[in-house]
Amino acid sequence: MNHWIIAPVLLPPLVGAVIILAARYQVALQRVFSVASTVALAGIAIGLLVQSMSGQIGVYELGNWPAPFGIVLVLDRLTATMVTLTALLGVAVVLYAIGSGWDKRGNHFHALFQFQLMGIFGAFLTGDVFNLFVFFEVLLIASYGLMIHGGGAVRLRAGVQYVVYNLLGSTLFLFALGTIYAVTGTLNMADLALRVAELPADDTAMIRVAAILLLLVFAVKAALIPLHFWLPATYAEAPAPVAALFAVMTKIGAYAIIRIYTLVFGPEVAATADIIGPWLMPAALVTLAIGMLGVLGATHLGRLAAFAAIGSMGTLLIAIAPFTPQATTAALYYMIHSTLAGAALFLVVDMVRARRQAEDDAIAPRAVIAQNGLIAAYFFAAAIATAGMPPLSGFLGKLLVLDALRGHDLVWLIWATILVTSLVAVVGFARAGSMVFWKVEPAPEAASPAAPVAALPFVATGGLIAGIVALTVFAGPVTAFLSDTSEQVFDKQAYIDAVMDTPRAQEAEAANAAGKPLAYYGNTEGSADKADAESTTDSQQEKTE
Amino acid sequence: MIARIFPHPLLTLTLVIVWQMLVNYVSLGTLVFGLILGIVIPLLTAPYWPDRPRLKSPMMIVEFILIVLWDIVVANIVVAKTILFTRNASMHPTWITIPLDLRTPEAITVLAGTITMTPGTVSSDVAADGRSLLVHCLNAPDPDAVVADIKQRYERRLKEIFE
Amino acid sequence: MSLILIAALPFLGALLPGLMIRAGRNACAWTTALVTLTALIGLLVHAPAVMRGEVIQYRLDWIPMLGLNANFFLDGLGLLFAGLILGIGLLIIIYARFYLSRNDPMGQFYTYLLLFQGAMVGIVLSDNVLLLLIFWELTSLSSFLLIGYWKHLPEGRQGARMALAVTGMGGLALIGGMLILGNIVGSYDLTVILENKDIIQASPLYLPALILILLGCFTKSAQFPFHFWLPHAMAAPTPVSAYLHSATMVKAGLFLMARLWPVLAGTPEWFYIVATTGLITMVLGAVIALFKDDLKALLAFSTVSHLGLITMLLGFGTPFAAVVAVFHIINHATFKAALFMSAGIVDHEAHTRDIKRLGGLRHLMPVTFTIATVAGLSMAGIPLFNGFLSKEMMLDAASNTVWQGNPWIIPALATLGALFSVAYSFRLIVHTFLGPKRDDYPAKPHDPGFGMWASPALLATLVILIGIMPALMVGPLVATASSAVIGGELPYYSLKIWHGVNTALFLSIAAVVGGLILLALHRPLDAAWIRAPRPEAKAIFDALLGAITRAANALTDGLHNGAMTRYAAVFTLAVIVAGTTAWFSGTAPAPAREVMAIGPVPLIGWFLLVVASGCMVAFHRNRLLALVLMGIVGLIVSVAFAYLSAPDLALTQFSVEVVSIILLLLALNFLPKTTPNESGSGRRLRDGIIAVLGGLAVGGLALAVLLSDFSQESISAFHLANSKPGGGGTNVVNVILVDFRGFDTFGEIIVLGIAALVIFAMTESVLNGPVGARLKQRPINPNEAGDRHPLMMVVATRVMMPIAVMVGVFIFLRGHNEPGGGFIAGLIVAIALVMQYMASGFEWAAARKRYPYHMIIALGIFAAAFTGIGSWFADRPFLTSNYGYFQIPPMGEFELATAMAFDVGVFLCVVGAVMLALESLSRFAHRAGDRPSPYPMDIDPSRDLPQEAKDA
Amino acid sequence: MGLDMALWQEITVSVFLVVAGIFGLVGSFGLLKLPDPMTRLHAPTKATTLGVGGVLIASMLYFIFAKGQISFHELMITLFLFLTAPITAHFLAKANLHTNVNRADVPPPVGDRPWAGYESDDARRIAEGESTPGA
Amino acid sequence: MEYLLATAIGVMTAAGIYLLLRQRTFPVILGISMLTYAVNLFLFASGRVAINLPPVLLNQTPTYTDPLPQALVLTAIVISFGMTAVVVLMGLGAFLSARTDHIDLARTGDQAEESGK
Amino acid sequence: MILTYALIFTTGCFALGLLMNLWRVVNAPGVPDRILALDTMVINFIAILVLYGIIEGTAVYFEASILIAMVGFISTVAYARFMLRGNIIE
Ligand code: NA
Ligand code: NA
Repeated sequence: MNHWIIAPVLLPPLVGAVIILAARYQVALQRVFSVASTVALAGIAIGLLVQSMSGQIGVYELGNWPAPFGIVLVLDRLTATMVTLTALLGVAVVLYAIGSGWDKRGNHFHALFQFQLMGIFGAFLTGDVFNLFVFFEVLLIASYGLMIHGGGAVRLRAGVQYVVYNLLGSTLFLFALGTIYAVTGTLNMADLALRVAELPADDTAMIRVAAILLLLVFAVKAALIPLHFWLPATYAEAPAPVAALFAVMTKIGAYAIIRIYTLVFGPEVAATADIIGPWLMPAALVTLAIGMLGVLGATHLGRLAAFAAIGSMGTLLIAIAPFTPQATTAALYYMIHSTLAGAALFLVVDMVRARRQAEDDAIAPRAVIAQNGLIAAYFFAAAIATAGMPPLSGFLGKLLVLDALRGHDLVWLIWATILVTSLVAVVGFARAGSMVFWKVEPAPEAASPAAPVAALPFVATGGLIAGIVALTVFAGPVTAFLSDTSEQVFDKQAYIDAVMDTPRAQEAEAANAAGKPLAYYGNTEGSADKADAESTTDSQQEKTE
Repeated sequence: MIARIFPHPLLTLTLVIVWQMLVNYVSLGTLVFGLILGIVIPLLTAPYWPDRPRLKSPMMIVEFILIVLWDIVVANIVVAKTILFTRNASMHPTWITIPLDLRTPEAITVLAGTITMTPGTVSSDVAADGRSLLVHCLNAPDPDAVVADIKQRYERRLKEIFE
Repeated sequence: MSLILIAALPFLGALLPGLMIRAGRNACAWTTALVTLTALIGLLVHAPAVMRGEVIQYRLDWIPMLGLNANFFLDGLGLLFAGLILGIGLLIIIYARFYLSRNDPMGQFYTYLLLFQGAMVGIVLSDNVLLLLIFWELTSLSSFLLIGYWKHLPEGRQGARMALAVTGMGGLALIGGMLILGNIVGSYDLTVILENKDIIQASPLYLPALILILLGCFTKSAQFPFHFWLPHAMAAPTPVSAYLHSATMVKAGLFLMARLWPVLAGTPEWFYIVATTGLITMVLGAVIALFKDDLKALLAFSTVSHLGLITMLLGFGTPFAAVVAVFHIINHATFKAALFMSAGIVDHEAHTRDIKRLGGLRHLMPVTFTIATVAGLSMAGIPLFNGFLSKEMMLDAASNTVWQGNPWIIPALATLGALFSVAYSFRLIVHTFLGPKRDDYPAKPHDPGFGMWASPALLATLVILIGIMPALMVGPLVATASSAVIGGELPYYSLKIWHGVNTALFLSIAAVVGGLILLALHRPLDAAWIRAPRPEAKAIFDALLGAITRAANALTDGLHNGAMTRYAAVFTLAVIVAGTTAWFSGTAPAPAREVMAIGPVPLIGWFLLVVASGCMVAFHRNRLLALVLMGIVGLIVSVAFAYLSAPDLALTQFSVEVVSIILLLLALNFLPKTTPNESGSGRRLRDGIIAVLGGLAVGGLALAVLLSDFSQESISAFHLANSKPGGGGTNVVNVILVDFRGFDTFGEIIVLGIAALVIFAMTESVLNGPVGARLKQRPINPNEAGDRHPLMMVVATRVMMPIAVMVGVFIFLRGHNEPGGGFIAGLIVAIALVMQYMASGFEWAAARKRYPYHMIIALGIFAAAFTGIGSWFADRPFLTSNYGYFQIPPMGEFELATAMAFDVGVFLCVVGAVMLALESLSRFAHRAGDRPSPYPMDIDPSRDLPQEAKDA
Repeated sequence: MGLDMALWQEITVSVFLVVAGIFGLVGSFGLLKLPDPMTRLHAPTKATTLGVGGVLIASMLYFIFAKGQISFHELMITLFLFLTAPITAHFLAKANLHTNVNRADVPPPVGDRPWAGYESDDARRIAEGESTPGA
Repeated sequence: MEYLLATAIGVMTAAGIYLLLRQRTFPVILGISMLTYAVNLFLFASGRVAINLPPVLLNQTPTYTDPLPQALVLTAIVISFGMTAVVVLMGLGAFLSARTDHIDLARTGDQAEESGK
Repeated sequence: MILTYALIFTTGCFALGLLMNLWRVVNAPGVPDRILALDTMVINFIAILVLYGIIEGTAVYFEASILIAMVGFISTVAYARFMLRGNIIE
């Protein structure tokens, strides 16, 4: 039995538990555990990615209960891609957190970081909507802790808003799940796909409500206007490595939209056919516009990076909205890109903060910072990546998106928005960069804070930028893989078959047909009851009911 | 040795009885399991109970309980009458101070609890030196009689039981 | 050399200057020059073949899905431009070595320069429009870095941003145009596009594509009205101005127009847009140039003018004009680069570029004077210099062009442009070099060393050589390049000095004479010019950009101003609107389920709930009362769960309620006790309406749910059927929690554990900061009652706690079969512990704690995880459970299930998490000077007994 | 409900129920009717004792009569109520003493120290410092 | 019965939303708690409701209420308890650090000291 | 039959009691009165749950009653402590 699928969900909490048990007061030890775990996760993730490349969909039936009765984890190309992206980002983030000393500014950074990873991995891997909720909560609550890591009045107040907003999101999620269960009587995504497709034509109102509520839930995560309001203050106030990790949190919303609205409420499902489109594309366009205008208008680097994140989500959702394989390929490419670029941007911003007095991140002339040239170069790279300027992957991603939307009804509006907002972002980044790195004031020698000398932050940030470069250079193979990925995403029958047609599920069906309960544990004979299964073990006495 | 296994034998006994009541039937199995829990739980919670109360006259407990139950019924009727039929203006709510002869916290607690559970009186505070109990009476035209009654009916017996 | 290598060499080489600068400035410069030279040689190797008419190609798949491939091709046009870029680049590199001062970071300079060079070479060699776009935008980025190279100069920073904004805008328009073009043709390969003139020009998308592409070209080539950025880019070091803003980058727009000439030109749209723009730019640039006193500004506007001239020629759309355009590109590159470098030398030596402060330099800088004069005369279009030839041909082409049926307007304006061109060229020579020597130069000027004047001298030589024997020098090059532009037969033309007496000659003479007159009248004209009101492009641009930036800031900061109340209102409204729309756009069948009768008790419960909720809203400003009311709502909800056949939920809800209230009270101790009335009635009305709408929507949905049926049988039928045989338990809810959906539970206990960790970490960080210090020093509240740890409470707790623990064990053990389980048991035990904390105080109880709560949480996670992992050893998935019935003699038969071990994990996590959270919270109250109480209760008369005995 | 009960059994159970109902209601009514917080504190004792007590006895009897099974759970409930109700009342009385009661109306204790609720922490420390040297 | 339950859910939602829109953290937290009650009952109702049919197989009744939503609600209750605990403490920490419990950031008059008592 | 009426009567009494309690919670002169009313409510709910068990003839609801009886007072004590000292765990 292949247990690797569950490793990403299981390893982090165990390491987290070890950290709080054994290394509560030793930061050095925590770092060792955390880095080891994160690197191991990256390895596992790559292994899973390779495994997924065959096109086979891996299914892991937790508790040996087949779908839809138990919870299943599903590994296809999409989930493997997301898991790998997260794991690699995690390595950079944890290294940065250590190198910058952020992890020492409060308690439990590494434990919370591990739990955060667990939540993200779980959200990607699960094939069950309620389990998705649970992992959303895991990743959220860890993110609450990480967001306020280090404390401070402003951060705490922003943190309260973040939590309250997400509590609303979670409440909405439960409303959506209740509605879904009330209509379909199931929670498994594949089973949902089957049941929603078979809904009678005169009974669509409730499932439509469920579909739209669920979209709004994911829209909160994905920072889609008008449900994005949690983002600017949160990202701007969160500790940098956390903000960098959050770059992938918004993508969870995007992932969930892709997954659910291709598999369950796909474009061909009559009941919910026209429900997403009219909302998603316009909202995505506005999101992009607001995000990039925010970049232009930002007065602080933190806000600039946060609005850039919103803008990139706008672009991403524009690519998702048509729900076509080609556009989805573009979306996936852009998703990988914007995760790396967004994270790099936050880390660069933090490098500036760390070298300025009082961690000031105003876009205004200040005393020249240590290592100005190198950091400026990093900022330049992250900025052109984020703004979508050549030659980095942001440009390729944007071209892919533009190209994929050629046939869309709103093509002119979409193209114009993407291109004009690019210009806005370019101008905004140019203004910020020249103001921060060029227009410097002479350094008052005594007052400037001691420059951090650690190389690790540069390595971590550089790693992300190297990732962007690699994504650019190897855009061919990457897009080819992502093209296969989105093809698999749109082949919902394959997904359903993989999840619903396992040997265990066949046993359950046979048992059901025979009117007997499903054999459990050791027995593979089909519809035998528990007594038969246990008759072989002499240490355990059976109880006849 | 025994003290180490049974830091609070009375508690162990109580727990065994509680277990029986919880599982709602008596068998050897439940008894044994109840006993195990009755030993383990006091051991686990022993730090929170640094000193051990002693019962001097266990038989008196039954008598005490019966008296209290009877008093509760009687007092209930009296108080119901007071609530329903006495005008608020003609009620005589009073505070009374009961000087305590009891010295152990357990005994004082039981006394205070008893006073509260019999309708019409509520024990409200203890003096800072633990020598007096403040009781509020719903309708006590003769406060001294109440004091005497409480000391006679309850405190005397509790003194026998605990001290 | 492979084409991709030629394009890549400068990029790869860009890494070198940064490294070589450590070896010295010379090493740095020569390395850079060597890189360029290598690329140039690599290019020239292909020259013979290209001259023969061959097209060199290189193809490499990059993103086949997108049609973006690293395809390069080299034809005449590419050769011409690549040669210019690399050749002039080489000269500039040498020149810059001497131009840059010791304080300038040379490594950076050459890095940027090579990046730019690579981008330019990439543009002219690309055989894929998307690839071309990448290089195109790269030139914008690298020129941004070069213009802003002197970062201490505000003009440099502003100029860089302006250039980036304008050319970036054009670049994005170009992206749109190219995508449309590719869309029309079905390929992004240039060679394919170039073969599809008919399809393109017939397409309804031709005009949008044309406009977008021209926007890109015009901005890059500083055509009116986008010309204004170019003079401001002159804040860059002179080598940059010479290279980017005369010879190469600004020609990228011309290149692209030339490149796409075969498919885009020849239509009226093309003619009117391109020729008109070019004409206006030519005249306007020339006029302004005449009145510029800054040498570089003068040259910048003359560049604008010449770019306009070439644009106009391309716009004519005739093959002859295209040839002239190509020829003038070569000529302009030579004389203008030479002029820029000369201006740089003057600036470098005299420390000023202000013509009004110069004059008479002829005596001090004869070499520079010679070079500048040669180049200047060429710019003026004086015979024997190459500028004359192409100007002559331009006037010829112009005189044969009809604009809107008007045959003289174009020749007249073209002549006017040439006239001003003569004037400013002569002004440059006369006012800088001629006249008497002055004694007030900011520095003592003299000719620089050979290294610095070698490059312009070489160019000046070319100016003369081409001017005298054009056919020999550049004839083949012009021919191949032109045929690449035209994409067909070359028209008749001849490159020679004397074309006979024709209209062009008369126009040319008129221009020279007129120009000299203008120069003579310069002083009064200049005075008039200064007085004349005219729009200042930079001011307009700055104002516009500033306004947009401020508007963007106002919009985004205004929208995201941290007003959580608004965020929440928007959220709620969005949900209500979306949900309602979705409902009413679908169809709902008639209610399928029968309604249950309403008994009086549920009715009263409902009434209580509604009243309590309403009161909570009405009295929410009294926080304690609101909390009490919330407790009542929670109580009713718990009882409702019990009533509606959910005993497990009732137990859980009630226990959670108790813990929550303790938690909220602990917090409320430090919070204000009342909420001020801050909302006006309008605000309250608005919120009330939103609330009522939300209530209606949710209530309606709930009713719809309750009155409808599942569309198919619920999966829980399976759970009911398999709970006992498969999960070994009769409490199906518990079996679902620990077995069927144990993974949910696993996540859930992690959530609790994390919550506790977060609370702990936050408490630490708050209390270790200034807030903690403040709290420790806060005064004792005089309103506190005495008796912290009342005797009755302590005694009762001593009995209650063990019993409560026992109840917890009971609830835990029976959970698998009857209502109960690890969660509830954990909550009960936690509450029992809280009871102890409340009775005897935090310090006293915590001192008696045996295991840290962190550890209990961790052990809980381990217990749950390793129970799950245990099933791996039976080759089953995570969390597969097993159970069996055991017989131990006195205790009878009992069941053990692995799910119970999992439940132990749940139990531990709940206990640990709740206690860690409460313990953290209670630490806020710790005051400095508080001593831990040595006794479990404050009053204990039995303590006094021995004392009393002594007294007696 | 299982109705294989004799009439006398039914009547017995019913009597306990009715008595319980009356006392329970009187308790809650007292909460409304009685004049001041301290007197109101007396009212719920009825609800706890004869009110819920009567219901619990009725329930026990019912399960014995109707189902033939003795249920101890009612006893558990009673035990908990008897253990906890005095504590609650005690605390509420202290709260009343603290807020609603005029201190002058409260008679002094017999010793020289005040009622525990009226002795501040500092005063207590001083008093204990004198009486218990070890503290 | 169904009408009672649905209206109760609606009323609690309305109360929750109103409190959610207040300007101080404390009422907002109470509002979220009310929403939590409402959504838990809603989720519970998704299995439809029944009286005296607890999903405990000892009962020997032929039918049971739907156990699955109960398990889901239990999970939801516990999770929202954890969330509430965190937000309560964050609200407290924010109040103590910033000396205001305004939930809106950057309001005028935020700097004014407010008493915790 | 008698039992049925008795059950209805008693349930009605306690339900009525609940309404009175709620009135007292909302409309009380002081906080201790509210807490007292809340505490009484809890007790009345226990009675109603036990009565419900008799009506339905099931013992499944006893756990809820036991639990409420056991831990219900904690919140009352907490409120009172909050009144008395502000800090409920010290
Ligand atoms: Na992001
Ligand atoms: Na009493």
